[in-house]
Amino acid sequence: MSVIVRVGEADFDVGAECRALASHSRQSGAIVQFVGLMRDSNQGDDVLTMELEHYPGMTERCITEIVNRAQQRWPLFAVTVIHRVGVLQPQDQIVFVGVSAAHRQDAFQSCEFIMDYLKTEAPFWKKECTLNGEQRWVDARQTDQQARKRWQD
Amino acid sequence: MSVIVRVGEADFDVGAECRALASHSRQSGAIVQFVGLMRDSNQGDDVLTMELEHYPGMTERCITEIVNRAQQRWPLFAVTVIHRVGVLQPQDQIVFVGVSAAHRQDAFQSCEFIMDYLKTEAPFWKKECTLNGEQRWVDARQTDQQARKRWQD
Amino acid sequence: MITVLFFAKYRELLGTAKISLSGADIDLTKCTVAALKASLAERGALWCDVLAAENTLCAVNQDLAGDDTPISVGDEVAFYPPVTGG
Amino acid sequence: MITVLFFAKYRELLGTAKISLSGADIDLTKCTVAALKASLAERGALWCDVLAAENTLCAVNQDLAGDDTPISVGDEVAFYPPVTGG
Repeated sequence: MSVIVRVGEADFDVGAECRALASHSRQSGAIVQFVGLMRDSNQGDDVLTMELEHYPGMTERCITEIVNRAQQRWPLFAVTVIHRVGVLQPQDQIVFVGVSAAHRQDAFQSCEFIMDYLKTEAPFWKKECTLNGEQRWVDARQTDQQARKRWQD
Repeated sequence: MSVIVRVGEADFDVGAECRALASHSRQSGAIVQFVGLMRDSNQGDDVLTMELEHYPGMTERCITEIVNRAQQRWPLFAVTVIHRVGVLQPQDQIVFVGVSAAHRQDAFQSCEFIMDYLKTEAPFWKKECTLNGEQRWVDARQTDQQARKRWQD
Repeated sequence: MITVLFFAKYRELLGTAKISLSGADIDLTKCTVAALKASLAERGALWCDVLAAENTLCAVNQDLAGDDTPISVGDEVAFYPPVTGG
Repeated sequence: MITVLFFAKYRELLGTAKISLSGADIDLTKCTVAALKASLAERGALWCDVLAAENTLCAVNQDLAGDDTPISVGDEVAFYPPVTGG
Protein backbone atom coordinates (compact mmCIF):
# COMPACT_ATOMS: atom_id res chain seq x y z
CA MET A 1 0.00 0.00 0.00
CA SER A 2 1.45 3.32 -1.11
CA VAL A 3 0.33 6.50 0.64
CA ILE A 4 1.30 9.96 -0.52
CA VAL A 5 0.17 13.05 1.41
CA ARG A 6 1.31 16.45 0.18
CA VAL A 7 0.31 19.85 1.59
CA GLY A 8 1.79 22.97 0.05
CA GLU A 9 1.46 25.82 -2.41
CA ALA A 10 2.38 23.83 -5.52
CA ASP A 11 -0.26 22.90 -8.08
CA PHE A 12 -0.68 19.24 -9.11
CA ASP A 13 -0.91 17.32 -12.39
CA VAL A 14 -3.97 15.04 -12.41
CA GLY A 15 -2.65 12.94 -15.30
CA ALA A 16 0.67 12.27 -13.58
CA GLU A 17 -1.06 11.43 -10.30
CA CYS A 18 -3.33 8.96 -12.10
CA ARG A 19 -0.36 7.21 -13.74
CA ALA A 20 1.41 7.00 -10.37
CA LEU A 21 -1.68 5.50 -8.70
CA ALA A 22 -2.00 2.91 -11.48
CA SER A 23 1.65 1.90 -11.25
CA HIS A 24 1.49 0.34 -7.79
CA SER A 25 -0.19 -2.94 -8.71
CA ARG A 26 -0.91 -4.89 -11.87
CA GLN A 27 -4.11 -5.92 -10.09
CA SER A 28 -5.33 -2.34 -9.95
CA GLY A 29 -8.58 -2.25 -11.93
CA ALA A 30 -10.21 0.93 -10.64
CA ILE A 31 -8.94 4.42 -9.98
CA VAL A 32 -11.25 7.08 -8.57
CA GLN A 33 -10.02 10.64 -8.40
CA PHE A 34 -11.62 13.66 -6.82
CA VAL A 35 -10.45 17.16 -7.77
CA GLY A 36 -11.80 20.14 -5.82
CA LEU A 37 -11.73 23.45 -7.69
CA MET A 38 -12.15 27.03 -6.55
CA ARG A 39 -15.55 28.40 -7.61
CA ASP A 40 -15.86 32.03 -8.70
CA SER A 41 -18.79 32.81 -6.41
CA ASN A 42 -20.08 31.78 -3.00
CA GLN A 43 -23.29 32.68 -1.18
CA GLY A 44 -24.29 35.02 -3.99
CA ASP A 45 -21.08 37.05 -4.09
CA ASP A 46 -18.35 37.04 -6.71
CA VAL A 47 -15.11 35.80 -5.21
CA LEU A 48 -11.85 37.25 -6.54
CA THR A 49 -9.28 35.27 -4.55
CA MET A 50 -9.15 32.80 -1.73
CA GLU A 51 -6.48 32.26 0.89
CA LEU A 52 -6.04 28.85 2.45
CA GLU A 53 -4.51 28.70 5.92
CA HIS A 54 -3.61 25.44 7.65
CA TYR A 55 -1.98 24.02 10.77
CA PRO A 56 1.39 22.82 9.47
CA GLY A 57 2.28 19.40 10.77
CA MET A 58 -1.18 18.58 12.04
CA THR A 59 -2.71 18.69 8.54
CA GLU A 60 -0.36 15.97 7.29
CA ARG A 61 -0.88 13.88 10.46
CA CYS A 62 -4.63 14.25 10.25
CA ILE A 63 -4.83 13.32 6.55
CA THR A 64 -2.53 10.33 7.05
CA GLU A 65 -4.75 9.14 9.89
CA ILE A 66 -7.86 9.47 7.67
CA VAL A 67 -6.13 7.47 4.92
CA ASN A 68 -5.19 4.78 7.47
CA ARG A 69 -8.83 4.46 8.48
CA ALA A 70 -9.83 4.12 4.81
CA GLN A 71 -7.23 1.36 4.33
CA GLN A 72 -8.69 -0.55 7.25
CA ARG A 73 -12.17 -0.45 5.71
CA TRP A 74 -11.36 -1.17 2.06
CA PRO A 75 -8.65 -3.15 0.24
CA LEU A 76 -6.63 -0.42 -1.49
CA PHE A 77 -3.38 -0.43 -3.48
CA ALA A 78 -2.54 3.25 -3.33
CA VAL A 79 -3.88 6.56 -2.04
CA THR A 80 -2.70 10.06 -2.90
CA VAL A 81 -3.97 13.18 -1.13
CA ILE A 82 -2.75 16.63 -2.15
CA HIS A 83 -4.04 19.85 -0.62
CA ARG A 84 -2.93 23.31 -1.62
CA VAL A 85 -2.50 26.29 0.71
CA GLY A 86 -1.83 29.97 0.09
CA VAL A 87 -3.58 32.31 -2.32
CA LEU A 88 -5.74 30.76 -5.05
CA GLN A 89 -7.74 32.13 -7.98
CA PRO A 90 -11.13 30.97 -9.32
CA GLN A 91 -10.86 27.63 -11.18
CA ASP A 92 -7.58 26.79 -9.45
CA GLN A 93 -7.24 23.23 -8.25
CA ILE A 94 -7.47 23.03 -4.43
CA VAL A 95 -7.50 19.38 -3.46
CA PHE A 96 -6.82 15.98 -5.01
CA VAL A 97 -7.83 12.60 -3.59
CA GLY A 98 -6.98 9.57 -5.71
CA VAL A 99 -7.47 5.93 -4.84
CA SER A 100 -6.48 2.72 -6.60
CA ALA A 101 -8.19 -0.62 -5.88
CA ALA A 102 -9.05 -3.88 -7.60
CA HIS A 103 -12.76 -3.06 -7.79
CA ARG A 104 -14.64 0.14 -8.38
CA GLN A 105 -16.98 0.04 -5.38
CA ASP A 106 -13.99 0.06 -3.01
CA ALA A 107 -12.36 2.90 -4.94
CA PHE A 108 -15.51 5.07 -5.03
CA GLN A 109 -16.36 4.55 -1.38
CA SER A 110 -12.87 5.09 0.00
CA CYS A 111 -12.34 8.23 -2.09
CA GLU A 112 -15.61 9.75 -0.86
CA PHE A 113 -14.84 8.64 2.72
CA ILE A 114 -11.45 10.39 2.62
CA MET A 115 -12.99 13.59 1.22
CA ASP A 116 -15.82 13.60 3.80
CA TYR A 117 -13.35 13.28 6.69
CA LEU A 118 -10.87 15.72 5.17
CA LYS A 119 -13.62 18.33 4.88
CA THR A 120 -14.60 18.00 8.54
CA GLU A 121 -11.35 17.10 10.36
CA ALA A 122 -8.28 18.37 8.51
CA PRO A 123 -7.24 21.79 9.87
CA PHE A 124 -7.61 24.02 6.79
CA TRP A 125 -9.48 27.33 6.69
CA LYS A 126 -10.59 29.35 3.67
CA LYS A 127 -10.77 33.12 3.59
CA GLU A 128 -12.49 34.74 0.62
CA CYS A 129 -11.89 38.15 -0.89
CA THR A 130 -15.07 39.22 -2.69
CA LEU A 131 -15.54 41.60 -5.62
CA ASN A 132 -16.69 44.39 -3.29
CA GLY A 133 -13.48 44.10 -1.28
CA GLU A 134 -14.87 42.21 1.68
CA GLN A 135 -12.61 39.64 3.32
CA ARG A 136 -14.46 36.88 5.11
CA TRP A 137 -13.78 33.47 6.60
CA VAL A 138 -15.83 30.74 4.95
CA ASP A 139 -18.31 29.09 7.32
CA ALA A 140 -18.29 25.33 7.82
CA ARG A 141 -21.25 23.63 6.15
CA GLN A 142 -23.75 21.47 8.01
CA THR A 143 -23.99 19.22 4.94
CA ASP A 144 -20.32 18.30 5.34
CA GLN A 145 -20.95 17.14 8.90
CA GLN A 146 -23.89 15.06 7.69
CA ALA A 147 -21.79 13.56 4.89
CA ARG A 148 -19.17 12.43 7.39
CA LYS A 149 -21.70 10.99 9.83
CA ARG A 150 -22.91 8.50 7.19
CA TRP A 151 -19.70 6.54 7.65
CA GLN A 152 -20.20 6.11 11.38
CA ASP A 153 -23.53 4.24 11.18
CA MET B 1 -24.27 20.92 -20.02
CA SER B 2 -21.51 19.42 -22.14
CA VAL B 3 -21.61 15.70 -22.93
CA ILE B 4 -18.78 13.86 -24.66
CA VAL B 5 -19.10 10.16 -25.49
CA ARG B 6 -16.23 8.48 -27.33
CA VAL B 7 -15.92 4.79 -28.21
CA GLY B 8 -12.88 3.61 -30.12
CA GLU B 9 -9.41 2.12 -30.07
CA ALA B 10 -7.56 5.29 -29.06
CA ASP B 11 -6.17 5.68 -25.54
CA PHE B 12 -7.11 8.76 -23.47
CA ASP B 13 -5.26 11.39 -21.43
CA VAL B 14 -6.75 11.70 -17.94
CA GLY B 15 -5.11 15.09 -17.30
CA ALA B 16 -6.48 16.60 -20.51
CA GLU B 17 -9.95 15.20 -19.82
CA CYS B 18 -9.89 16.72 -16.34
CA ARG B 19 -8.95 20.15 -17.69
CA ALA B 20 -11.72 19.92 -20.30
CA LEU B 21 -14.30 18.98 -17.64
CA ALA B 22 -13.22 21.90 -15.45
CA SER B 23 -13.42 24.41 -18.30
CA HIS B 24 -17.19 24.27 -18.77
CA SER B 25 -18.20 26.38 -15.80
CA ARG B 26 -16.54 28.73 -13.37
CA GLN B 27 -18.99 27.32 -10.82
CA SER B 28 -17.52 23.85 -11.14
CA GLY B 29 -16.20 22.95 -7.71
CA ALA B 30 -15.98 19.16 -7.91
CA ILE B 31 -14.68 16.78 -10.53
CA VAL B 32 -14.91 13.03 -10.01
CA GLN B 33 -13.15 10.76 -12.45
CA PHE B 34 -13.26 6.99 -12.73
CA VAL B 35 -10.59 5.14 -14.72
CA GLY B 36 -10.98 1.42 -15.34
CA LEU B 37 -7.75 -0.48 -16.00
CA MET B 38 -7.05 -3.93 -17.36
CA ARG B 39 -5.90 -6.28 -14.57
CA ASP B 40 -3.24 -8.89 -15.27
CA SER B 41 -5.19 -11.79 -13.82
CA ASN B 42 -8.80 -12.89 -13.48
CA GLN B 43 -10.36 -15.84 -11.65
CA GLY B 44 -6.92 -17.09 -10.70
CA ASP B 45 -5.43 -17.12 -14.21
CA ASP B 46 -2.83 -14.80 -15.67
CA VAL B 47 -4.30 -12.80 -18.51
CA LEU B 48 -2.03 -11.86 -21.43
CA THR B 49 -4.37 -9.80 -23.59
CA MET B 50 -7.99 -8.82 -23.74
CA GLU B 51 -10.15 -8.07 -26.74
CA LEU B 52 -13.12 -5.75 -26.38
CA GLU B 53 -15.98 -6.17 -28.83
CA HIS B 54 -18.94 -3.80 -28.99
CA TYR B 55 -22.11 -3.04 -30.94
CA PRO B 56 -21.13 0.04 -32.96
CA GLY B 57 -23.81 2.71 -32.88
CA MET B 58 -25.75 1.18 -30.02
CA THR B 59 -22.88 1.65 -27.55
CA GLU B 60 -22.82 5.41 -28.14
CA ARG B 61 -26.65 5.63 -28.01
CA CYS B 62 -26.77 3.59 -24.83
CA ILE B 63 -24.07 5.59 -23.04
CA THR B 64 -25.65 8.89 -24.08
CA GLU B 65 -28.98 7.69 -22.69
CA ILE B 66 -27.30 6.74 -19.38
CA VAL B 67 -25.69 10.19 -19.18
CA ASN B 68 -29.08 11.82 -19.87
CA ARG B 69 -30.59 9.92 -16.95
CA ALA B 70 -27.71 11.07 -14.71
CA GLN B 71 -28.31 14.69 -15.76
CA GLN B 72 -31.95 14.41 -14.78
CA ARG B 73 -31.03 13.20 -11.30
CA TRP B 74 -28.12 15.52 -10.46
CA PRO B 75 -27.16 19.08 -11.46
CA LEU B 76 -24.06 18.56 -13.63
CA PHE B 77 -21.94 20.89 -15.75
CA ALA B 78 -20.13 18.35 -17.91
CA VAL B 79 -19.82 14.59 -18.41
CA THR B 80 -17.22 12.72 -20.44
CA VAL B 81 -17.40 8.99 -21.10
CA ILE B 82 -14.67 7.23 -23.08
CA HIS B 83 -14.60 3.48 -23.69
CA ARG B 84 -11.90 1.67 -25.61
CA VAL B 85 -12.40 -1.34 -27.89
CA GLY B 86 -9.97 -3.71 -29.63
CA VAL B 87 -6.98 -5.50 -28.16
CA LEU B 88 -5.67 -4.32 -24.78
CA GLN B 89 -2.73 -5.28 -22.56
CA PRO B 90 -2.58 -5.49 -18.74
CA GLN B 91 -2.57 -2.04 -17.10
CA ASP B 92 -4.04 -0.42 -20.22
CA GLN B 93 -6.79 2.10 -19.59
CA ILE B 94 -10.21 0.73 -20.62
CA VAL B 95 -12.84 3.23 -19.56
CA PHE B 96 -13.06 6.83 -18.34
CA VAL B 97 -16.06 8.48 -16.71
CA GLY B 98 -15.59 12.08 -15.62
CA VAL B 99 -18.20 14.39 -14.12
CA SER B 100 -18.11 18.07 -13.18
CA ALA B 101 -20.59 19.58 -10.71
CA ALA B 102 -20.80 22.39 -8.17
CA HIS B 103 -20.74 20.00 -5.21
CA ARG B 104 -18.91 16.77 -4.57
CA GLN B 105 -21.86 14.59 -3.55
CA ASP B 106 -23.50 15.15 -6.94
CA ALA B 107 -20.23 14.43 -8.74
CA PHE B 108 -19.50 11.22 -6.80
CA GLN B 109 -23.02 9.85 -7.11
CA SER B 110 -23.49 10.61 -10.80
CA CYS B 111 -20.08 9.17 -11.71
CA GLU B 112 -20.84 5.94 -9.87
CA PHE B 113 -24.37 5.83 -11.35
CA ILE B 114 -22.98 6.13 -14.89
CA MET B 115 -20.39 3.39 -14.26
CA ASP B 116 -23.00 1.04 -12.71
CA TYR B 117 -25.32 1.41 -15.71
CA LEU B 118 -22.50 1.27 -18.25
CA LYS B 119 -21.32 -2.02 -16.74
CA THR B 120 -24.79 -3.60 -17.03
CA GLU B 121 -26.36 -1.99 -20.10
CA ALA B 122 -23.75 -0.80 -22.60
CA PRO B 123 -23.11 -3.50 -25.24
CA PHE B 124 -19.42 -4.30 -24.71
CA TRP B 125 -17.97 -7.80 -24.29
CA LYS B 126 -14.52 -8.80 -23.06
CA LYS B 127 -12.64 -11.85 -24.28
CA GLU B 128 -9.51 -12.85 -22.38
CA CYS B 129 -6.47 -14.69 -23.66
CA THR B 130 -4.81 -16.42 -20.69
CA LEU B 131 -1.18 -17.43 -20.17
CA ASN B 132 -1.98 -21.06 -21.00
CA GLY B 133 -3.44 -20.02 -24.37
CA GLU B 134 -7.09 -20.29 -23.47
CA GLN B 135 -9.46 -17.78 -25.04
CA ARG B 136 -12.60 -17.17 -23.00
CA TRP B 137 -15.45 -14.70 -22.83
CA VAL B 138 -15.63 -12.94 -19.49
CA ASP B 139 -18.81 -13.71 -17.53
CA ALA B 140 -21.06 -10.92 -16.32
CA ARG B 141 -20.85 -10.40 -12.55
CA GLN B 142 -23.81 -10.61 -10.24
CA THR B 143 -22.30 -7.81 -8.13
CA ASP B 144 -22.61 -5.44 -11.11
CA GLN B 145 -26.34 -6.16 -11.35
CA GLN B 146 -26.69 -5.49 -7.62
CA ALA B 147 -24.73 -2.25 -7.92
CA ARG B 148 -27.11 -1.02 -10.61
CA LYS B 149 -30.24 -2.01 -8.72
CA ARG B 150 -29.34 0.33 -5.85
CA TRP B 151 -30.26 3.29 -8.05
CA GLN B 152 -33.77 1.99 -8.71
CA ASP B 153 -34.96 1.91 -5.09
CA MET C 1 -36.08 -7.45 -45.02
CA ILE C 2 -34.83 -7.38 -41.46
CA THR C 3 -31.24 -7.61 -40.30
CA VAL C 4 -30.34 -9.83 -37.35
CA LEU C 5 -26.99 -9.35 -35.59
CA PHE C 6 -25.17 -11.61 -33.15
CA PHE C 7 -22.37 -10.48 -30.86
CA ALA C 8 -19.53 -11.91 -28.83
CA LYS C 9 -20.00 -15.50 -27.64
CA TYR C 10 -23.21 -15.87 -29.68
CA ARG C 11 -21.48 -14.70 -32.86
CA GLU C 12 -18.83 -17.36 -32.30
CA LEU C 13 -21.26 -20.13 -31.31
CA LEU C 14 -23.51 -19.59 -34.33
CA GLY C 15 -20.63 -18.84 -36.66
CA THR C 16 -22.35 -15.76 -38.01
CA ALA C 17 -22.41 -12.04 -37.16
CA LYS C 18 -25.30 -11.03 -39.36
CA ILE C 19 -28.18 -12.59 -41.25
CA SER C 20 -30.90 -11.05 -43.37
CA LEU C 21 -34.45 -12.33 -43.33
CA SER C 22 -37.12 -11.57 -45.89
CA GLY C 23 -40.86 -12.13 -45.94
CA ALA C 24 -40.10 -15.55 -47.39
CA ASP C 25 -38.30 -16.52 -44.15
CA ILE C 26 -40.71 -15.06 -41.63
CA ASP C 27 -44.04 -13.23 -41.62
CA LEU C 28 -43.00 -9.59 -41.30
CA THR C 29 -46.53 -8.22 -41.15
CA LYS C 30 -47.03 -9.19 -37.49
CA CYS C 31 -43.55 -10.06 -36.28
CA THR C 32 -42.31 -9.71 -32.69
CA VAL C 33 -39.05 -10.57 -30.91
CA ALA C 34 -40.72 -13.75 -29.60
CA ALA C 35 -41.79 -14.79 -33.12
CA LEU C 36 -38.31 -14.12 -34.49
CA LYS C 37 -36.73 -16.18 -31.70
CA ALA C 38 -39.11 -19.09 -32.40
CA SER C 39 -38.33 -18.96 -36.09
CA LEU C 40 -34.55 -18.84 -35.60
CA ALA C 41 -34.64 -21.61 -32.97
CA GLU C 42 -35.77 -23.99 -35.71
CA ARG C 43 -32.31 -23.72 -37.28
CA GLY C 44 -30.84 -26.22 -34.80
CA ALA C 45 -29.89 -27.00 -31.23
CA LEU C 46 -27.23 -24.28 -30.94
CA TRP C 47 -29.65 -21.63 -32.17
CA CYS C 48 -32.28 -22.91 -29.79
CA ASP C 49 -29.84 -22.73 -26.87
CA VAL C 50 -28.74 -19.19 -27.67
CA LEU C 51 -32.24 -17.83 -28.20
CA ALA C 52 -33.83 -19.65 -25.28
CA ALA C 53 -31.13 -18.71 -22.77
CA GLU C 54 -32.75 -16.77 -19.95
CA ASN C 55 -30.11 -14.05 -19.99
CA THR C 56 -30.01 -13.49 -23.76
CA LEU C 57 -30.53 -9.80 -24.48
CA CYS C 58 -32.25 -8.36 -27.52
CA ALA C 59 -32.17 -4.90 -29.07
CA VAL C 60 -34.46 -3.65 -31.82
CA ASN C 61 -33.04 -0.68 -33.72
CA GLN C 62 -30.41 -0.34 -31.00
CA ASP C 63 -32.90 -0.05 -28.13
CA LEU C 64 -33.27 -2.81 -25.56
CA ALA C 65 -36.31 -4.89 -26.44
CA GLY C 66 -38.51 -7.54 -24.80
CA ASP C 67 -40.30 -10.55 -26.27
CA ASP C 68 -43.37 -8.44 -27.10
CA THR C 69 -41.45 -5.74 -28.98
CA PRO C 70 -42.77 -5.55 -32.55
CA ILE C 71 -40.40 -5.95 -35.51
CA SER C 72 -41.11 -4.32 -38.86
CA VAL C 73 -39.55 -4.35 -42.31
CA GLY C 74 -36.21 -2.54 -42.25
CA ASP C 75 -35.54 -3.12 -38.55
CA GLU C 76 -32.16 -4.09 -37.11
CA VAL C 77 -32.45 -6.76 -34.41
CA ALA C 78 -29.51 -7.88 -32.25
CA PHE C 79 -29.11 -10.82 -29.88
CA TYR C 80 -26.27 -10.82 -27.38
CA PRO C 81 -25.13 -12.23 -24.04
CA PRO C 82 -24.95 -10.16 -20.82
CA VAL C 83 -22.56 -7.26 -21.29
CA THR C 84 -19.11 -7.14 -19.66
CA GLY C 85 -17.62 -3.75 -20.53
CA GLY C 86 -16.34 -1.06 -18.23
CA MET D 1 6.17 25.99 29.33
CA ILE D 2 3.33 25.19 26.97
CA THR D 3 2.68 26.69 23.56
CA VAL D 4 -0.83 27.78 22.60
CA LEU D 5 -1.67 28.37 18.93
CA PHE D 6 -4.64 30.13 17.36
CA PHE D 7 -5.69 29.75 13.75
CA ALA D 8 -7.76 31.52 11.11
CA LYS D 9 -10.60 33.68 12.46
CA TYR D 10 -9.45 33.17 16.06
CA ARG D 11 -5.91 34.26 15.24
CA GLU D 12 -7.35 37.45 13.74
CA LEU D 13 -9.87 38.08 16.53
CA LEU D 14 -7.31 37.67 19.29
CA GLY D 15 -4.54 39.37 17.33
CA THR D 16 -2.09 36.59 18.10
CA ALA D 17 -1.02 33.33 16.50
CA LYS D 18 0.99 31.93 19.37
CA ILE D 19 1.47 32.45 23.08
CA SER D 20 3.71 30.70 25.58
CA LEU D 21 2.60 29.98 29.11
CA SER D 22 4.83 29.02 32.01
CA GLY D 23 4.10 27.64 35.45
CA ALA D 24 3.78 31.27 36.57
CA ASP D 25 0.74 31.69 34.27
CA ILE D 26 -1.02 28.43 34.94
CA ASP D 27 -0.60 25.35 37.14
CA LEU D 28 1.05 22.88 34.78
CA THR D 29 1.14 20.02 37.25
CA LYS D 30 -2.56 19.18 36.81
CA CYS D 31 -3.60 21.12 33.71
CA THR D 32 -6.36 20.12 31.29
CA VAL D 33 -7.89 21.74 28.21
CA ALA D 34 -10.77 22.95 30.39
CA ALA D 35 -8.39 24.55 32.89
CA LEU D 36 -6.42 26.23 30.09
CA LYS D 37 -9.63 27.58 28.55
CA ALA D 38 -10.76 28.98 31.91
CA SER D 39 -7.41 30.63 32.45
CA LEU D 40 -7.28 32.20 28.97
CA ALA D 41 -10.91 33.37 29.19
CA GLU D 42 -9.85 35.71 31.97
CA ARG D 43 -7.92 37.77 29.44
CA GLY D 44 -11.08 39.54 28.27
CA ALA D 45 -14.42 39.29 26.51
CA LEU D 46 -12.99 38.33 23.10
CA TRP D 47 -10.97 35.52 24.63
CA CYS D 48 -13.97 34.36 26.56
CA ASP D 49 -16.09 34.33 23.38
CA VAL D 50 -13.52 32.36 21.39
CA LEU D 51 -12.86 29.76 24.10
CA ALA D 52 -16.49 29.35 25.16
CA ALA D 53 -17.83 28.98 21.62
CA GLU D 54 -19.53 25.59 21.33
CA ASN D 55 -17.84 24.76 18.04
CA THR D 56 -14.29 25.76 19.04
CA LEU D 57 -11.94 22.87 18.35
CA CYS D 58 -8.85 22.03 20.35
CA ALA D 59 -5.82 19.91 19.50
CA VAL D 60 -3.12 18.84 21.95
CA ASN D 61 0.14 17.90 20.29
CA GLN D 62 -1.69 17.90 16.97
CA ASP D 63 -4.34 15.39 18.03
CA LEU D 64 -7.96 16.42 18.49
CA ALA D 65 -8.62 16.91 22.20
CA GLY D 66 -11.60 17.31 24.52
CA ASP D 67 -12.04 19.35 27.68
CA ASP D 68 -10.69 16.49 29.82
CA THR D 69 -7.51 16.02 27.80
CA PRO D 70 -4.48 16.56 30.10
CA ILE D 71 -1.85 19.12 29.21
CA SER D 72 1.77 18.75 30.36
CA VAL D 73 4.93 20.80 30.20
CA GLY D 74 6.20 20.99 26.62
CA ASP D 75 2.80 20.40 25.01
CA GLU D 76 1.54 22.27 21.97
CA VAL D 77 -2.14 23.23 22.27
CA ALA D 78 -4.17 24.75 19.42
CA PHE D 79 -7.60 26.37 19.35
CA TYR D 80 -9.37 26.82 16.05
CA PRO D 81 -12.80 27.26 14.45
CA PRO D 82 -14.55 24.50 12.42
CA VAL D 83 -12.41 23.57 9.43
CA THR D 84 -13.29 24.55 5.87
CA GLY D 85 -10.72 22.94 3.61
CA GLY D 86 -11.18 20.55 0.71
